[in-house]
Amino acid sequence: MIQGIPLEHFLIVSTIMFFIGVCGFIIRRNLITMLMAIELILNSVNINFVVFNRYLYPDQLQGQFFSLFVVGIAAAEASVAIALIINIYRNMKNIEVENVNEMKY
Amino acid sequence: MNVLMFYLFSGIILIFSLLSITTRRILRAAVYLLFVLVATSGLYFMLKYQFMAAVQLTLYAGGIVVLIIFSILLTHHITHRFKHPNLTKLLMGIGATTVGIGLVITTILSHSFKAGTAPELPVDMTVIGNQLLSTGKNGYILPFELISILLLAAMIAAIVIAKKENNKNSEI
Amino acid sequence: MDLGQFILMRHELLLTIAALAILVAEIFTSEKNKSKIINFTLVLFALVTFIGFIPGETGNLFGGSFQSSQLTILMKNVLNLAVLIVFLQAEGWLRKPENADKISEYFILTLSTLIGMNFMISAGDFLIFYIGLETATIPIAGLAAFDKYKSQSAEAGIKLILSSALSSGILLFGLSMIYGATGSIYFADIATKVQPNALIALGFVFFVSGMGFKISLVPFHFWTADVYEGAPINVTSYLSVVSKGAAAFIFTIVLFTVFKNIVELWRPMIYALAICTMTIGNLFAMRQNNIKRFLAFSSIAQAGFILLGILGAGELGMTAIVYFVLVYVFTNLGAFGVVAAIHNASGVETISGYKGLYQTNPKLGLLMTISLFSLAGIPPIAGFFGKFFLFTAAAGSGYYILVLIAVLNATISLYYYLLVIKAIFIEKNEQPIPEFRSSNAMRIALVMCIAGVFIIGFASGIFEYIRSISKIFLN
Amino acid sequence: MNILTLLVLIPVLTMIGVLFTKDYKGARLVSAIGMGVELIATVYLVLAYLAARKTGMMHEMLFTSDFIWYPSLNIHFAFGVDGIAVAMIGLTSIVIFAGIFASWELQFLTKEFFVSLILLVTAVYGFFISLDLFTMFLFYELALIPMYLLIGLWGTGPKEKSAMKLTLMLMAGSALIMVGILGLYYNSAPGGGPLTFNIIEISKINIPVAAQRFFFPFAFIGFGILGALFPFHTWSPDGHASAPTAVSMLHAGVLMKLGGYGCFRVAMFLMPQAAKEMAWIFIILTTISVVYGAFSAIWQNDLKFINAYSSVSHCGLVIFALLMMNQTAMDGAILQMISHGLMTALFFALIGMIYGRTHTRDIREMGGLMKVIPFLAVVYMIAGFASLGLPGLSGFVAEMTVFVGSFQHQDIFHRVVTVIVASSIVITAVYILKVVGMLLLGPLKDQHHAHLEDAKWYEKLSTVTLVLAVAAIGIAPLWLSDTIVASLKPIVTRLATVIPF
Amino acid sequence: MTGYTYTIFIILIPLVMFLVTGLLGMKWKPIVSGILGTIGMGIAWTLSLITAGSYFFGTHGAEGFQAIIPFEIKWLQFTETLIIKMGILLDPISVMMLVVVTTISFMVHIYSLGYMKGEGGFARFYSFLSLFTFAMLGLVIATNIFQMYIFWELVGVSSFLLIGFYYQKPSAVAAAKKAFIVTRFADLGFLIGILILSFVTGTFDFAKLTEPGTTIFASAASMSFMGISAMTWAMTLMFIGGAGKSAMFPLHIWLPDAMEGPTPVSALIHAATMVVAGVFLVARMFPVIHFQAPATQEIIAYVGGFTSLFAAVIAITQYDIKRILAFSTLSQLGYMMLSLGVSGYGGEEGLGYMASMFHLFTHAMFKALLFLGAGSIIHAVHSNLMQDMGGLRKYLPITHITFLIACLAISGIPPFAGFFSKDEILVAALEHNKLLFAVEYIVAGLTAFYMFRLYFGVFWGKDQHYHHTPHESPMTMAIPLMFLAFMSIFSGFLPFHNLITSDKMGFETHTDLMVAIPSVLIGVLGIAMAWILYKKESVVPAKMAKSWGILYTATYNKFYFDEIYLFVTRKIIFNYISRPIAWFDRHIIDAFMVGIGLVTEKVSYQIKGMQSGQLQHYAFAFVAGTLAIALSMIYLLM
Repeated sequence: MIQGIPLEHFLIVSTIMFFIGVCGFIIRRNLITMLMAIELILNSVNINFVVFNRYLYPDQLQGQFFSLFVVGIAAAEASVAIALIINIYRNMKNIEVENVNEMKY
Repeated sequence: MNVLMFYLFSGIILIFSLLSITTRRILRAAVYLLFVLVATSGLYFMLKYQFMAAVQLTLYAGGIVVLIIFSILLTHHITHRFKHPNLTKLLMGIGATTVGIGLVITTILSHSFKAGTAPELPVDMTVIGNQLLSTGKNGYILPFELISILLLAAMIAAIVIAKKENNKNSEI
Repeated sequence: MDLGQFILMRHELLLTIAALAILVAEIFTSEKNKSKIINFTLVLFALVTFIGFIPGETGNLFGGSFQSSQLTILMKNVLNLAVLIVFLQAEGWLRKPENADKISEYFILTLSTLIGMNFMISAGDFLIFYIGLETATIPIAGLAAFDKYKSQSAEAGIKLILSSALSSGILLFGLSMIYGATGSIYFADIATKVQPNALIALGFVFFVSGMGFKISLVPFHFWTADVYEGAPINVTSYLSVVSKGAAAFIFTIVLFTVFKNIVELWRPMIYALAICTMTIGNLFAMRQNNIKRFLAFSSIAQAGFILLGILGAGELGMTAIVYFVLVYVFTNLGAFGVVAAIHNASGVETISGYKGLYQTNPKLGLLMTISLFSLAGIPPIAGFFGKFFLFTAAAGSGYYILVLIAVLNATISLYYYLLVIKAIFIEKNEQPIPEFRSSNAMRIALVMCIAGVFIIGFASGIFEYIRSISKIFLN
Repeated sequence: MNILTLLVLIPVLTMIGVLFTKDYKGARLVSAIGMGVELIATVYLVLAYLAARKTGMMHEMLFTSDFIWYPSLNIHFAFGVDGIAVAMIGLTSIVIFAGIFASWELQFLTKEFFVSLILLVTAVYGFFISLDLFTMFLFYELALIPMYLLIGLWGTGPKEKSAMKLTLMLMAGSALIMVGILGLYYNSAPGGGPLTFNIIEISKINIPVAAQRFFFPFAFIGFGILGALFPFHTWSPDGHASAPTAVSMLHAGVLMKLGGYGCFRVAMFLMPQAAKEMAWIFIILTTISVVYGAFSAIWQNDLKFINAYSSVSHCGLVIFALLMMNQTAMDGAILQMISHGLMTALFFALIGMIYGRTHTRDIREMGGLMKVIPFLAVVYMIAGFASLGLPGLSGFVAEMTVFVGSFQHQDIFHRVVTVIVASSIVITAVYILKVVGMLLLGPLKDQHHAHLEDAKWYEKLSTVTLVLAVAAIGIAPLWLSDTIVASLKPIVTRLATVIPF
Repeated sequence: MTGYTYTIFIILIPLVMFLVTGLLGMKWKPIVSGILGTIGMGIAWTLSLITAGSYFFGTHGAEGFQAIIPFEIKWLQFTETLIIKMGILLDPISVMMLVVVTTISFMVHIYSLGYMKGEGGFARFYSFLSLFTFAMLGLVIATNIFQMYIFWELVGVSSFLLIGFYYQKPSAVAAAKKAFIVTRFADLGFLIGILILSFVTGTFDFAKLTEPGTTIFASAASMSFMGISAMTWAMTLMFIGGAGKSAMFPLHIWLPDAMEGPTPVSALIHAATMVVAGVFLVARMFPVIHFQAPATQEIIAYVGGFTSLFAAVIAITQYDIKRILAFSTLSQLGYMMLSLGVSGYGGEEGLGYMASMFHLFTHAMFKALLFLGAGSIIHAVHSNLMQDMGGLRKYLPITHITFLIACLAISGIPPFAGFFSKDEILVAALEHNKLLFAVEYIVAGLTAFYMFRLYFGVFWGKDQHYHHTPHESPMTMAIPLMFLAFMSIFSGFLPFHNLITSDKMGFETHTDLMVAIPSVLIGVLGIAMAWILYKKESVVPAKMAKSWGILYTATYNKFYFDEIYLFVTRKIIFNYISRPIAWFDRHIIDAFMVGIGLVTEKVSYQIKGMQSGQLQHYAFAFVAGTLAIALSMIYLLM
């Protein structure tokens, strides 16, 4: 065990973080906070990749690079999402997710 | 020391994650998110992935969070406080989360991870740089190019959505 | 590697060049000549599509990150063809004044998602796969919100981007587990290392739900209807045909190549998903009045049928899926084309608004009918063959009960397709949609669809060709 | 060119021709000519078939041709006919010929009407000549679908609902058939080798018994739904009541026969063991069908409902006889199909013509029409007599063959059900005479009907064609019966030689 | 043996006449059809007489009259052995029937020229008559049981058509329907009988079935159903068919109503020919019944006996002259059946058989005469009811005399034809069954009584005030009356015992005075009573009727059989079987099928809340779905 910390502990942390993100996505009332929850999720995934890379497969940097690209994509995603949120704001004058339900059933 | 640091970072991550999704002030949520991201980069440092940690700090903490904060400022009054979450959704969220955490952690704990036997690759900038531009196996030039298309497209998408049109009189 | 090898990724390169060309054209075109970009793009893309069909070499690039085979080339060609039809159909819509300043954006965004899909199809590792997936998704959110002053369109955009972000997060989480369990992100490595253990199962489920989002399998489908309804019709048709078709291709490829060792593990799961998807899709489609929403649910049900092919054994299943998607492209685009033509001319997009269509616009009515019959799987139209081969594939693996459920579901689907046909032919309307003439591009597109729908079934060579290259691909 | 290809080609050309016509007159003229040519082609086919048999061609199927369509799945365009198929084709040609003339005056979307009608017929021809399960199924489904528009657009009453019910129930049936066919396909080479959809090839091997047990009900019930097998017959009254004249004629006259034909050609012929094992279940169901349909008909007041229930009863007899699985009974079943096809088409034609004049189908609102429209009334009576099995008309021949055949079984069960089924001839007499008595005889009930016009030339042509066919079979049944029996021999032999459980 | 090929024309001529007059009759003057039909029938009649002459009086071997089949074709083949053939079988009874049918038919054809003159549908009437004659002839010359059944059905339908000739009259339509359905019901029995018989024997041919000492019944011995042997079943069921046609109790109800048809039709079909088809059937199957199903023969005897008594009693109370004749027909048919029922086989044992056929012949003559006479009366008076008649002897002399002859014949007064045939029946009955013999004695008296009640009531009694003076019928009607009167007088002297016997061998008969004298006396007694009661107008009958009370009412209403039948059909079959079935079909089965659709739609509406439009609900479904699948997959793994 590297530095005396078992792999599982990292994974537990990332898992909890992941599900906190999921939970946040489900319960938050605001589109931007939902976006933040997404960032939590992606972040936890990154931890996973990096930790697996470091602990189990340090012969290559696949995990690390994966996280790297995830970060990049997260940025792209966030930018588009924010543009869309602003678009919503322009159309509805607020960004409460509960109001975004014109189409249903 | 490492152990201590790990639990410290973990504690920060978990606590501020939780706070970030529960606080009723949106700006605070953004700040808590920033803490989480910074603590995460701390973990990366601990794992000796400095490059990753740096990217995390600059791109994530520096880029995305700033973007978020900007958008918050665009769409909210600072003093705005949320209503409490909807009860059904709260229950849904907590339910899914509990089950999910239980399931995943059980699975992880029950799995016996086997470390690879191959020799460790030193993580320095040369290696990272070489791999990033390599065209062979474990080379990342193709994703690198691809993501550039993605970023271009995302940019165009963001612009086309967000840009103000001449004939329309919008609020922003 | 030398430059000559880039011929292997000619589809992707051509598309990139096309996208850049449009960008350049946009820059050098004056404000009032913007609409000429449409003609330019149509010609350009027709060329690209055509070039795509020229046979070429196959092989791997970038250490296996990029794989090209006859089958993947065919898939890309199918997608190109579909996008060509979508573009032709979008012509009338783009010429409208409110879209005047975002013509090239529409094309570039669409092309970039198409590039993403092409990379996904050719992906040899999960990283390319993932980036391709995101490239194929994120810009579409922008497209969905293209009518940005319509709240429905904005809603569609935000729903799409947030759901897709969540789903890709979950998919990534799954990928991280698979990486943790197998130690590689390369398909070839993973394929040899997957074993039926809990961690892989978990990662696999997360992966499937992420893909299920793209193919809109129940219960990952909820965004579909809302987004389809809110997005502009030509984006909806793109989403419903190209995006879904590509996802189905990739899903099949990944399941058949990467996870073939745990086939016993995923079959029950696909079984259950297939039943849910077909049934729920049908149940929701039954009572829709908005035609786009209606088609959304119908496409969900169709996705359920695709899963039957996945359950089918090996090459036959693969063939059936590719064939079905090919048929589906023409069929669904035929239906969407009619919807778009009518919407452009009169703004009507409800089924009740279609009443009496046959009296005023018989050709469109007939075309819609044929498309819907094809969706329902009525002979001798191609849809029948598509479905039949899917069922044959599933039956080949012994899933007779599932086939029965599927065919009964097809019967339910016939019910709601008939509701539309009833509106078109039988029901009376005080104010039917007035007679109109659609643009030439639209006509070309519709003729392509109808020709495809009739030819594909009878020309058995297509099926046999797909079958032969599937065989090569899977060995 | 193969005569069978021609049979399918002529309607297709007719359809194209109709599309190019200008008005309703052109459309009906082209259709009539097309179907006239088809009738001639059919006569030629019959003669050619008989001649070929006479010269001693002993193959099961004649005029066969075989094009490979989907080689990797071994799907072929395989065509061929035996005596049974020829007989069914003859039936189809006669009924559609009469049907065109029965809808001579239709002026609402005439082109579309004739195109749909002929499309339906094309599919029917295709079905009867197919030797490949895939093409057979293809034509089967193709035949069902124009029905929706035909009823929904040109029908009367609650047409949309009925059309929907009919289409969906029949399509559900085809769902079952699909499973059956796929099951057959995958079990068509138990000893290894290429799988096949070809009926003749499958009939040469023995499908594993377990598979037969599983798939037989699917195939049988699937086809049985179209054959109005109790309790899946309820599409029939509504559908027939709402359909326009020619469609009712074609549907009851021909399309329902697809069910019986399929039951026999696909389900029983290819899965004989299971058929033997499970026959008793379906025998009970069809026995109920026969008696129950007849009793239901007594209580109806709508002419089309009466006829629809009578069809349930008669088609029940078809399947009943098939399940008896001996040569005579099966011969009777085929005869009954043809006979019922002709006379029910005649009935529906007449009902359409009467409805066109009186604008009601309720027998309580009419009466004494014999005085006013003697031609139609007399023909109606002939149809009625055919239906209740009067000798000299086709119904008698068919029913007697069925009864005698069914009674040849050695066990009490078969003979008792035969007696029960035979009792339907009395019940049939009751409702036929009830209708004849109320509708045609007695004093004129509604004075508005006093000046109705009797049949026009095209109506006479339509009905006389059918009457002649009914009478021809009734008076000289031997040639038809012999043709059928000759073709039944291999099937019966196969059924007889399978090992019973 | 092929010298009889011309007999085919006896059958074909009526068929051609039917087609010609039926299809073209509308185009001609009505009378052309009539004359054409009559001429055709005359030719057929002549041919029949020639056939009979050469068959009975030509040369034949020592083994009696042989069955000859001059013509036979295969019509439909069921199995190797079960083949329906169409052919002509000439043997004593069929030749005799040929004569009867063509004679009566010819007479009726002539008679109708006058009787039906001016009626609408004259051509139709003649075409139906031809159809009937064709069918009846086909029936009697059938070579096999199935051919017989075919023509049996055709006879039924032509009877339907003729009863319902006045189709605008609701009562006629109802009567026609009733006749058809009741006989159809009986025919079902016949059909099942054929099925059983053919199953047991593997043949339809009479030649094989009735061959003496045949072995085809060998397999029948072991077969039984519900404790009754197969052959008994077969023969009893077949007898039910015969009973339906011959209107035996309790299937008799259609015959009185059938009088709604034109009177010549009643004479032809419902007196002389069709109604004896049942008797003919039993005679045809006689060897089979006698040897294979003795129980059935018992039944036949008792049914015949009861019917003759029952019908005679009812006849006493009726006023409609045609109905009286109809019940009288029933009664006489009962005689014939009884006679067959008590007959033995071969030689003198077969007396009953011979007597039955004899009576069939004579009865055909005098009953046709009675009906035609009644037709003449009705023609003159324009009423069917006795109350409207009286003292007609002055106006209708020919009718009067011929009617009287017929009455005497039916009453069994020597030397008229009825005496001889009835006497043989009584002798046969006495030899076999004393009870039935006694019954027949009573019936003989009753017959004489009600016939003379009719006679006196019509031709004597009070002179009614007629709207216009009744006048004698034209010659076309008178000639048949006279011819038949002639036959009624002299046909009793025909040597039937030499010609028509159970084993085709002649035997000697003698008039048994011990039987004959009482029977004549009892006949005379009946006539006397009728003379006393009805010769002059008298109040006695009314008083008597009153004194019998309920019994009279019941008899007058034909023991309420019609009502019982109505109850069974209308109430039970229509209301309690058909209606619930129709209801069940619409409301249970159909509703179930529709219900599947409705439930689907209902479900569709119920679950629409799932698609709430709330992004977070979707997310939850997504996550929950993923977790659920993961859980179940991991569960499957373990």
